[in-house]
Amino acid sequence: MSGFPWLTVVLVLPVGGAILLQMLPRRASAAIKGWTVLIATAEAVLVAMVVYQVATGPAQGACPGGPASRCAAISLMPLPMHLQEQANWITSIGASYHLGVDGVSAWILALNAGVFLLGALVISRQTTERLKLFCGLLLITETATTGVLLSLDLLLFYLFWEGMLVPLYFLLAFYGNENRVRATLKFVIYTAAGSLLMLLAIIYLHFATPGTGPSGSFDLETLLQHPIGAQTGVPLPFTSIPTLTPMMWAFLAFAVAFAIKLPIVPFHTWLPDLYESAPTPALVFFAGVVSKMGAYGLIRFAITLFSGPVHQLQPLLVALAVLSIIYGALMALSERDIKRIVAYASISHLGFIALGIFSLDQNGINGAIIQIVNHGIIIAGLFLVAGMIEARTGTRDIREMAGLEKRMPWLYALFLVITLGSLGLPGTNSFVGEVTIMLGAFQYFWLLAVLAGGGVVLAAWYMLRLHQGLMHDPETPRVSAVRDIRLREGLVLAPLAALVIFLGVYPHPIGAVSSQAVPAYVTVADVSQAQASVSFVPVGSDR
Amino acid sequence: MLSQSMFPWILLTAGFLFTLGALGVLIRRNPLVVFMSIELMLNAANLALVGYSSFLSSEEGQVFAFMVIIVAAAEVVVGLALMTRVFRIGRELDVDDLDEMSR
Amino acid sequence: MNGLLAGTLILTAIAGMGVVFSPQTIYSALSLVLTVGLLAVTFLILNAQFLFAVQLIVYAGAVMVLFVFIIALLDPASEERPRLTDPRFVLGILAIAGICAAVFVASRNGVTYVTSCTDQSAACMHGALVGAASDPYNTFGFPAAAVNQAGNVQTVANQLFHTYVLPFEVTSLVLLVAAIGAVYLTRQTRGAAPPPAGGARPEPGGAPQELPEERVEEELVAGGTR
Amino acid sequence: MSLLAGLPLATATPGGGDLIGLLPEVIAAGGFLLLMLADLVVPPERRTWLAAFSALVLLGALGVSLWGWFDAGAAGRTVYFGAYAYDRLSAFTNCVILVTSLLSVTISPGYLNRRGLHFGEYYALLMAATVGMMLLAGAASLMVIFLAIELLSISLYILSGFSRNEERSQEAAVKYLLLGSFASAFLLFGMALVYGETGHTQLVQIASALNRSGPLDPLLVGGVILVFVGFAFKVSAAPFHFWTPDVYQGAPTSVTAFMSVATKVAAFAVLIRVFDYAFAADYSRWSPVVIAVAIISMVVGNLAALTQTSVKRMLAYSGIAQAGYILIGVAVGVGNPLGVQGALYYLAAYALTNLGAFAVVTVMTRRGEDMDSYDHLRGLWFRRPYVAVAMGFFLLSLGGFPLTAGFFGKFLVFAAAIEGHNVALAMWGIATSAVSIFYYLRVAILMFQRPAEEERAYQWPRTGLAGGSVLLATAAGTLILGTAVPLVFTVAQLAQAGTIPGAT
Amino acid sequence: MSATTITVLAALVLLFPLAGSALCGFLGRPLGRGFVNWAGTVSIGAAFLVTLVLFAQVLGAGSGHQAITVTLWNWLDLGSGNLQINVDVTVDALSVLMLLVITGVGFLIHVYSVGYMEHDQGVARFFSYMNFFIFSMALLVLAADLIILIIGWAAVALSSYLLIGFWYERRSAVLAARKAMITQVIGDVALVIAAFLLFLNVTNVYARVGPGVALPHLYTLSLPQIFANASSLGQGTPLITLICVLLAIGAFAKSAQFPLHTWLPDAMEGPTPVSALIHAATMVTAGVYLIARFHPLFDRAPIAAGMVAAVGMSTALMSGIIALSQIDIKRVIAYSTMSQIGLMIFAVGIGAYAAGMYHFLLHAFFKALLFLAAGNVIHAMRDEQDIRVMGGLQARMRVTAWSFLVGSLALAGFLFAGMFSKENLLGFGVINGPGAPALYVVGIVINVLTGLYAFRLFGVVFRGEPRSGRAMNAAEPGRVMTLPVVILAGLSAVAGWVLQWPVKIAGFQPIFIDQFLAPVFHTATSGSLAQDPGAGRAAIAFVIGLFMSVLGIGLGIRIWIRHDLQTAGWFARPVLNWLPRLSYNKFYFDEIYDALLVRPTRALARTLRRLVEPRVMDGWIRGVSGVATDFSGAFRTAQSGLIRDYASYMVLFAVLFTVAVIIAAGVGH
Repeated sequence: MSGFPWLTVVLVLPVGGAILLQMLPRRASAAIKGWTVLIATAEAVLVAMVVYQVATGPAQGACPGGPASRCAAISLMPLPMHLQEQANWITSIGASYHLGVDGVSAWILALNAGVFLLGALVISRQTTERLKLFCGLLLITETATTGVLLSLDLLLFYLFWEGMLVPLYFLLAFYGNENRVRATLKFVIYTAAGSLLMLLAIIYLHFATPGTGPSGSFDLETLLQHPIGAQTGVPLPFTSIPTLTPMMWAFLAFAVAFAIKLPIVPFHTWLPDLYESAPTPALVFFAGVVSKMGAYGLIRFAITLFSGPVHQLQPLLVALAVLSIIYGALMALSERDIKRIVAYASISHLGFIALGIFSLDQNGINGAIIQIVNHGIIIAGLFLVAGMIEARTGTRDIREMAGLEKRMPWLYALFLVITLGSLGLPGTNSFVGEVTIMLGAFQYFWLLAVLAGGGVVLAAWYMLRLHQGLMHDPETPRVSAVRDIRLREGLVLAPLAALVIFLGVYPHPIGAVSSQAVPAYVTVADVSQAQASVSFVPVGSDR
Repeated sequence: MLSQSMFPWILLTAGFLFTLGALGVLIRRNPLVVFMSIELMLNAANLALVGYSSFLSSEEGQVFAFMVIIVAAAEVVVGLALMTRVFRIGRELDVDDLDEMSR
Repeated sequence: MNGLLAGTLILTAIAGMGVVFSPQTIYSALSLVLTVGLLAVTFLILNAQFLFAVQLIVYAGAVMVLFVFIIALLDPASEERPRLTDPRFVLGILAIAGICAAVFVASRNGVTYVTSCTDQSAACMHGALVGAASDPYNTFGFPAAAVNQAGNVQTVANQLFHTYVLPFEVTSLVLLVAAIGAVYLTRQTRGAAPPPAGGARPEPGGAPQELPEERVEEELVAGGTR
Repeated sequence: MSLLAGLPLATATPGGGDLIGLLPEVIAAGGFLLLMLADLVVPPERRTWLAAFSALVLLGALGVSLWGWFDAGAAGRTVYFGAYAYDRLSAFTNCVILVTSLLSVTISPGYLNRRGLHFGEYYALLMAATVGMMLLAGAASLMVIFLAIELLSISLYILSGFSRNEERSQEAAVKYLLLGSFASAFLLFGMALVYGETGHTQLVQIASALNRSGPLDPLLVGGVILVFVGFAFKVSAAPFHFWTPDVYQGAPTSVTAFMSVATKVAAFAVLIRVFDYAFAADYSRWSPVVIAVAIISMVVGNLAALTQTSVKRMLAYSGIAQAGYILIGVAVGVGNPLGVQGALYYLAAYALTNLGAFAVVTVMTRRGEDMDSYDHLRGLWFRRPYVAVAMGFFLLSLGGFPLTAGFFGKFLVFAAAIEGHNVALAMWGIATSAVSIFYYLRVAILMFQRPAEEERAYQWPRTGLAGGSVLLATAAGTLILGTAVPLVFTVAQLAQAGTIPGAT
Repeated sequence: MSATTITVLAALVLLFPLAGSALCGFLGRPLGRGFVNWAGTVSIGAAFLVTLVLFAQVLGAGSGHQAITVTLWNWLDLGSGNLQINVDVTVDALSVLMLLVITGVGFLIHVYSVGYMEHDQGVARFFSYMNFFIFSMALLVLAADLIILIIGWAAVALSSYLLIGFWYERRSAVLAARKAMITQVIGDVALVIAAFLLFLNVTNVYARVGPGVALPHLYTLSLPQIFANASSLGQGTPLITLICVLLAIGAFAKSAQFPLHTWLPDAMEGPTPVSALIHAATMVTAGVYLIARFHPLFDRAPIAAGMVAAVGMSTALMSGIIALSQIDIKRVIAYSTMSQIGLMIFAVGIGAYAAGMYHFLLHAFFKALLFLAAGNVIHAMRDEQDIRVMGGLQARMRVTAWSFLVGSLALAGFLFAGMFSKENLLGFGVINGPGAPALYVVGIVINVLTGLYAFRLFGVVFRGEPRSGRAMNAAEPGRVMTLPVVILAGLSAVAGWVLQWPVKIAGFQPIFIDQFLAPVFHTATSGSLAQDPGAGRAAIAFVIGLFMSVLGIGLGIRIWIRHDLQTAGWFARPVLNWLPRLSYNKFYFDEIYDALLVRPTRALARTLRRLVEPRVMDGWIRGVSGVATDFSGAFRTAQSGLIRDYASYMVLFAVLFTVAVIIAAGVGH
C-alpha cells in the first residue's frame, strides 16, 4: 500500500464527488442521494483499508525532518505515522502538504467516514427541496474533517479546521428550524474567534521555533523536533503556575480553540442552541464528528507542542473538564427539550474526553480516543432517535410525550441500547472509554476523578429521565397515533446499537490501534516538558 | 539679503495660515467659504514650499508650488461646478444640509 | 528686507483671518484675494519672481474671479457668527495653537539637513548644482551664479521642462480632467441617456417603473435585461 | 538656447528609456484623450463601444505592464530624473489597478444603462483616474505623488457625482471634494515640511538624506505624520475615514466598486514606497502612529459595520477595516519583508474580492436605483443562485475564511506582525476579525432566506454576460489566491524585493 | 477438570440464557407465546444442566481443587503498564454454588412465570429480560477479572431495571426502576474506583521489578492476580481499608444494605417472579458473593470488615422493624429479604464466609418460595397486594398456604432451612466481629422480629376471614404455578437437614458446605477468617437462637392469629409508641434522601438552567456583543453626515498625532 497516495485519495474523494454531483439534474433526487451514499461508502471502504494498514503495517518515516539520530539525540519518540505523504506547498514560509495517519487518528478517521455515511443515509424527504445542495455540502464537510484528521502541517491543518466552518455554516443555516440563523452565527463566530487565536499561536510557533531552516516550518514533526527552550514570563499570582510565558499564551490559544469546538464548559453555550435548531441529518455528523475534532486537536497538537504549559496548567484543565462533566449533567437534568438534553449530555460526555486527554496519561489518552469513537456512535444514534421522535410527534418537549414504548417497541429497544451506552453502563462501549479515562485521571487527580464518577451517576439519572420519560408512563394524546420506525430507519439505527454493544464487549480493536501511538505522544509530552525545564508542581496527587 | 533668522517666522506664518484654513473649514457653513479656507491652506503650504526653497537655495520648492497652484485652480473649477449643481439657485448655502447619508 | 518680510507676513495673517471670520461671503473672497496678493509679494521678497507672477495671474486673476462670479450667482446670505462655545471652534483654535507652537519651537531648535552629494549620479549632481549650499543658514536666495546669469524665471522654467517634465505633463492631465468635469457637471442633460427616475427611490418591492426609453435600453444592456 | 548654453542650468533631457518606463501610463492617457474625442462621434445608443475601447486600451496597458515586470528586472530604475519608479513594485500594482479598472469597465455599461447614466465622459474619467492611480503607484517623487493623487481624486470627485440629478450622488461628490481637498492640503503641507527638512522631493534622495541624518528633526517627523494623514485619508483608514461610507453609498455603484479598490491599491502602493522605503530611517517615529491608525481602523471599521443595513455602507466600513489590516503590514514592513509582501498580497486579494462584492450590487441594480439594502439581498439565492453563491464566496473571503484569498492576506499580515515582534497588533487584528465574521455572515445568510412575498413577485434583472463574466473572474481570482498561494505570493515577494530604485 | 472442558461449559452456561434472551426478544413477538414459553424456560434448564456438570466436575476434583481460570478473549490491551483486561472466567466452588442457585431456582421461577405471565401481552419481553438476567448473573459469578465482574454487575442491574419497570405504564414502576438503576450505578462507581486503586497499587508491585525489565502481559485486574498479590496492599493499611470500603459500597448497593437500601422495597413494582428471582434469591445476594469473593482483601482489612458486619446487622434490625408494619404483601417479604441479607452480610463481614454462603443458599429456597407463594396469592387476588383486604385464604388456596407456612417457618428459623443456616451464622457472631457479643445480641433480637413479621404476614393473609370480595373468590392457580412452589417448599424443608448431614453433633456446623467451599476460603489466605466458636458456644448459641425464633413465632401467632390485643398493645405504650410510626414510614429514608439529595440536586440543576446558563455562561458572550453593539452605535453616531464634523475629526487626530510625535521627538532629542 505504499507509494500510492492513498491519503490524498481519501481526502479528495468526497469533494470530488460533490463536484460531480453538480452535474446531476436537480430533480433526480434518488440519483443524487444514491451518488452521495456511493461516495460516502467508497470513502468508508478506503478508510477501512487505511485503518487496517495502520493496525497491521509498520510505522514509517521514523524521523522525517532529519536523520533518525536526531530523534535519538533529543530522546524523542517520533509520532508513529503511516502512509505519509509530503509535497511542497508554500515553500517560502515552510508550509508543506503533509498528510499522515497514526493510531490516534485512525479510528477517528473511521468514525468520520462512518458517521458521514450514516448522515448520507438518513437524508430524507424533508430536505428534498434542495437535496443536491445538502448532499454537496455534506461531502465537502467530509473532506474538511478528513483533512483535519490527516494534516500534519499546522497551516494545512488550520486551513481545513477553519474551512470546515464554511460548509457547516451553510448547511446549518439553510436547513433546520426557525432559530437556526442566530444559533449558527453564534457557533461560527464563537469557533472562528477561537480558531483565529490558534492561528496566531501557529504563526508564533513558526517564528519562535529555532533551527528549522531559513524559511521556518509549519510541519508538526519538524516543530516537535526543535523544542523551544526555557522562557521567562510573568508570574501568575496566587497559583502554583510559575510563569505566563509566550508558550503558555500560545498554548492557551490552542486550548481555547479546541475547547470551544469540543466544547469545555465556559465555552459551550453555542452547542445547545445549535443542536436544538439543526436538521437531523446534519446533526448526525455534526455532533458525531465535528465536535470530536476539538478533542483530536488537543491530542495531536496541544499536548505535544505545548507539553510544558500543558503540564503546568494541568490542574486547571482537568478541573474544567470535570466541571464540564458535572455542569452538562446537571443542565441535562433540568432541560425539557429532547435535543437540548442530548446536547448537554454530550457536553458532559465530551468533558470525559477532555479529562482523559488532560490526564496526560497513556490510559487517559487511549481512553479519550476510544471515547471519541464511542461517543460519536452514541450521539449520532441519540440524535437520530430524537429526530425520529420529533418527526412523529411534532414536538421535542418531553413533557408532552410518554408511553412511546407501546407504540414503538423497536425504537424503544434500539433507543434503550443507545441510552445505556450513553450512561456508560458497563458492557457498553462508553464504559470502556470512561473507565479508561477515569483510570488515567485517577492517578493524578483522584478527587476530580471521583467527582467525574458523580457525573456518571447523574448521567444515569438524566438519561433514564429522558428514556423513561419518553418511553414509559401512560401515553399522552400526542403519541397515540404514532407509528413505529420503518425498516429503513431501523436499519440505520441497528448498526449503531450493535456497535454500542460490540465495542463494549470487544473494544480491543480500537485500543490495540490507539495504544500503538499513544506512548509516543506521552513521551513527547514528557520529554519536551523536561526540556522546557519548568518546575512542575503536582497538584491533587498525594501519591 | 534676508537674515536666516527670519525663516522660522515664514514657517510660523505658513503654519498659522494652514491651521487658520482648517479652522475655517470647521466653523464656516457656507461651502464657498469652506472652499476658500481650503485654498488658504494650500496657499499656506505654498508659502512653506517657497520659503524652504529660498532658504535652501533649491528651486524644487518653487516648481512644486507652481504645480500646487495649477492643481488648486483645477480643484476650484470642479468644486465650483459641483456647487452650482448642488446648491441650485434658491437653496441655502449650508454644508450642514448635506447629511442625507449618515450613520 | 527683513522688516518688509515681517510686515508682509503679518498682513498676510490678518488677511487670512479675514477669510475665515468675515460673515459675508464676498468679504471672505476679497480677503482671500488680499491674502493671495500678499503672498505673491512674499514670494517676490523671497526671490521667487516666477511664482509671484503665477500667483497673481492664476490665483488673483482667475481663481478668485471665478469665486466672485459664483458668489454673485448663488447670492449667499450672510452667515451668523460662529459661537465660541462650538467644540469645532475650540478644536480649531487649539489646532492653531498646537501647530504654531510646534512649528515655531521645532523650526528654531531643529536641524536642517545639509544635502551634499556623495556620488556622481545625475540626480545627485543635479541637486548639487542648485540645491547644495554648504551652509544653508548663511543666506536666502539662489546660488549667486545661477541667478545672476539667468534669473529666477529662467531657472525655474528650465527645471520645469527638463527635470520636472513629468509632473508638468501630469498637470495638463489634471486640468483636462477638471475641464471635462466642469463641463459634464454643469451642462444640461444631453442626448439619449435619460435622467434617472427623478431621484425618487421607490419602495423596495414596488412595481418596476415603466420608462419610455426602456426598449432602447434593453438592447443596449449587454446580455439583455429582464 | 544659445543664450542659456553657457549657464549652469540643468540640461537633462528625458529620453526613450524614460518613456518606456512610463509606457502603460502613456497608453492609458492616450486612451483617455481618444475617448474624449470618440465620445463626440459615437452615437448615444452605441456607447458600449466606448466601454469596449476602454477595455482594449486597458488590456494593452496591462500587457505592457506585464512586459514591464520583466523588462524592469529585479533592480528596476527610476525614470524622469527620479520622478517615477520603473520597478516590479509599480508593475505589480499597475497590473492590479489595470485589472480592477478593466473589470469595472466591464460591469459599467449594464449598470449605467439601468441607472440612466451612460455618458461617454464616464470612461474618459475612469481612464484618467486609472492613469492617476498608476502614476501614484509608481511615483518616486513627492511632486508626482501629489499630482497623481490630485489627478485621481479630481476624476473620482466627478465620477462620484456622476449621477447629476440624484441628490445622494451630488452630496457624495461635494463631501468627497471638500474633504478630499482638505486632506490634500494636509498632505501638501506635510510634503512641504519633508521637502524643506531634507532638501529634496525625490524619494531616493529623501531616503539617503534620512540615512545620513544625525540628530532628530521634529519638523521632519511632523511632516511625515502629515503626509501619512493625507495617505490615510486616501486609503480610508480611521480616523480619517469619515467620508468613506457616505461617498461609497452615494456614488454610482460601479464607481464605488472602482474607487474602493483601485484607489486603495494605488494609495497603499505609495504608502509602502514612501514609508517602508523612503522614510524607513525614521521608522521608530512614525510607526506608533501607523500602528494606532491600523488599530483604530480595524476597530472602528468592523464595529461600525456590525449594525449597517446597506450593503454598500457595510462594504465601506469593511473597506475601512481592511485598510487597517493592510496597515499592519505597512506598520511592520521596515526591515521585515513579510510585512510588505503580506500587504501586497492582501491588496491583490482585497481588490478582487471587494470588486466582486460590489459587482454583485451592480448586477442587482434595477432600473433607476441601486438595490443595496439588506432587504434587497434577502432571498437572492432563490432569484439568482449563482450570484448569491458568488456573493457568499466574496463575503467569506472578506471574513478571512480559508481557501479564499482573504485568508492568506490576513495570515500574511498577522505573520508579519508576529515576526516583527508586535503580537499585540496581531491580537487586535484577530479580535476584530472575529467580530467581522458576524456581519459578513449575517449578510450571507440573508441571501439564503426566503424573500417576502412581494419581493418574489418582482421581476429581477438578469445578470448579463458582462456582469457574469466579472463575477466569474473575481470569484476565480479569489479562489486562486486562496489556494494556489505560492503563485501570487512569489510575485509579491519579487515585487517587494526591490527597494526604491537607486537607493543606497 | 481440564481447562478446555471448563471453557466450553462456562461458555455454555453463559450462552444458553443469552441465546434464550435473544430468541425471545427478537423472535418472541412473531412466533408467539408458546415459543417464548419454551425458549425462555428450556434455555435456563439447559444452563442448569450444564451447571450440574460443572458442579460434578468441581465435586469430583475433591477438597483440594483449584480454581480454574480460562480466558475467553482479549478485552482491551493498552500496552504494558496500562490497562490490560481479558474476558476471563473462573470456575470454583463458590461460583458453581452460585450458579446452581441461579440456574436452579431460576429455572423453577421461569417455569412459574409461564403461568404467572399467561395473560400478559409482554411475555416475550419478559422472558427475554429474565433470560438476560440469568446470563448477567452467571457472568457476574464466573468473571475472573474485576472489570468483567463489573460488567456482569451492571448487566444484572440493567435486567433488574428492565424488570422492575416491566409494567411501564405504571408511574410507580417507572420511578422504582429509575431509583434502582441509579442506586446501582452508585455502586458501580464505587466498584470502579476500587478497581482503580487495585490497578494502581497492584501494578506498582510489578513495576518495581526494575526499569528495563520486560514485563509479561499483566492483566492486573484479574482476580487471581489481585488475590495472589494482596499482601502487597499490606495488612489493615488505610489503602486496603479504603478499597474494601469501596467494594462494600458496591455490595451494599446491590444487596440493598443501609444506606443504599431504599430501592429494594420499591422494586416490588415488578412482576412477582422477578421479585422472587432477582430481588430475593439471586441478585441481591450478589453483594454477599462479592465480599466472599474478595475475602483475601477483607481478611486484611479488619476495620472495613467490621464496618460491613455492623452495617449488615443494623440493616437486618432496621428492616425487621419495618417489615412489621408494611401492608403490601411483597414489601413485607422484601423487607424480610433485606433483613436476611443483612445477616449474610454480617456473616461475611465477620469472616464467616461459608456460613454466609450457606444462609444464601437456603435463603434462596425459602425466599423464592415465599415470593412465589405470594405471587400465587396476588394472582388469585387479581393483582391486589394489600394484605388488609386479604385474609382467610388458607381455605381457598391450600397448597399455597401450606407452602407459605413452610416458608415462614424456614424464615423464622424453626424446623426448616433457616434454623440451620441462621443460627449457625449467628453462632459465629458470639466471638467474631466488632464488639463480639454485642452484634450477636442484636442478631437474636432480629430472630424475634423475624418470627413476628413472618407470622404476622401468614396470619393476616391466610387466617381469619376474607376481608374483601376478591379474597372471597380467590382460588388456587394452575399446576404450572403451584408445582415450583411445592418444589421450593420441599427444598426449604429438607435442604437444611440434608446438607447438615452428617451432623457434627456438638457444633451444628454445615459440614458439606464448609468442605465444599473450603478450597475457596482457605487457600492462600493468611488473614483472619472467623474463628470457629467451638462446639460449646455454638450449641448454646443455637439453643438461644432457636428459643428466640420460637418466641417470635409465638408472639406473632398470639397477636395476628389469636388476636391477643394485649400483646399488641405493648407497642402503644409510650416507651415503644415511636416504633410503629418509624416502622410504617420506613425510618423516613425516602424522605431524608429526597430532602438531602434529590431536591438539592434538582434545585441546583434548575438554578443552573435559569440563572447560570443565561446570565453567566451566555452572559459574557452577550456582554461582549452588547459592548460591540454599543460601540457600533457610537461610531454610527459619530458618522453624522456633516462635513464639518468629519473635518473636525480629521483635524483633531492629525493635530494630535503630529503634535504628539513632535513632542516625543523633542523629548527624545
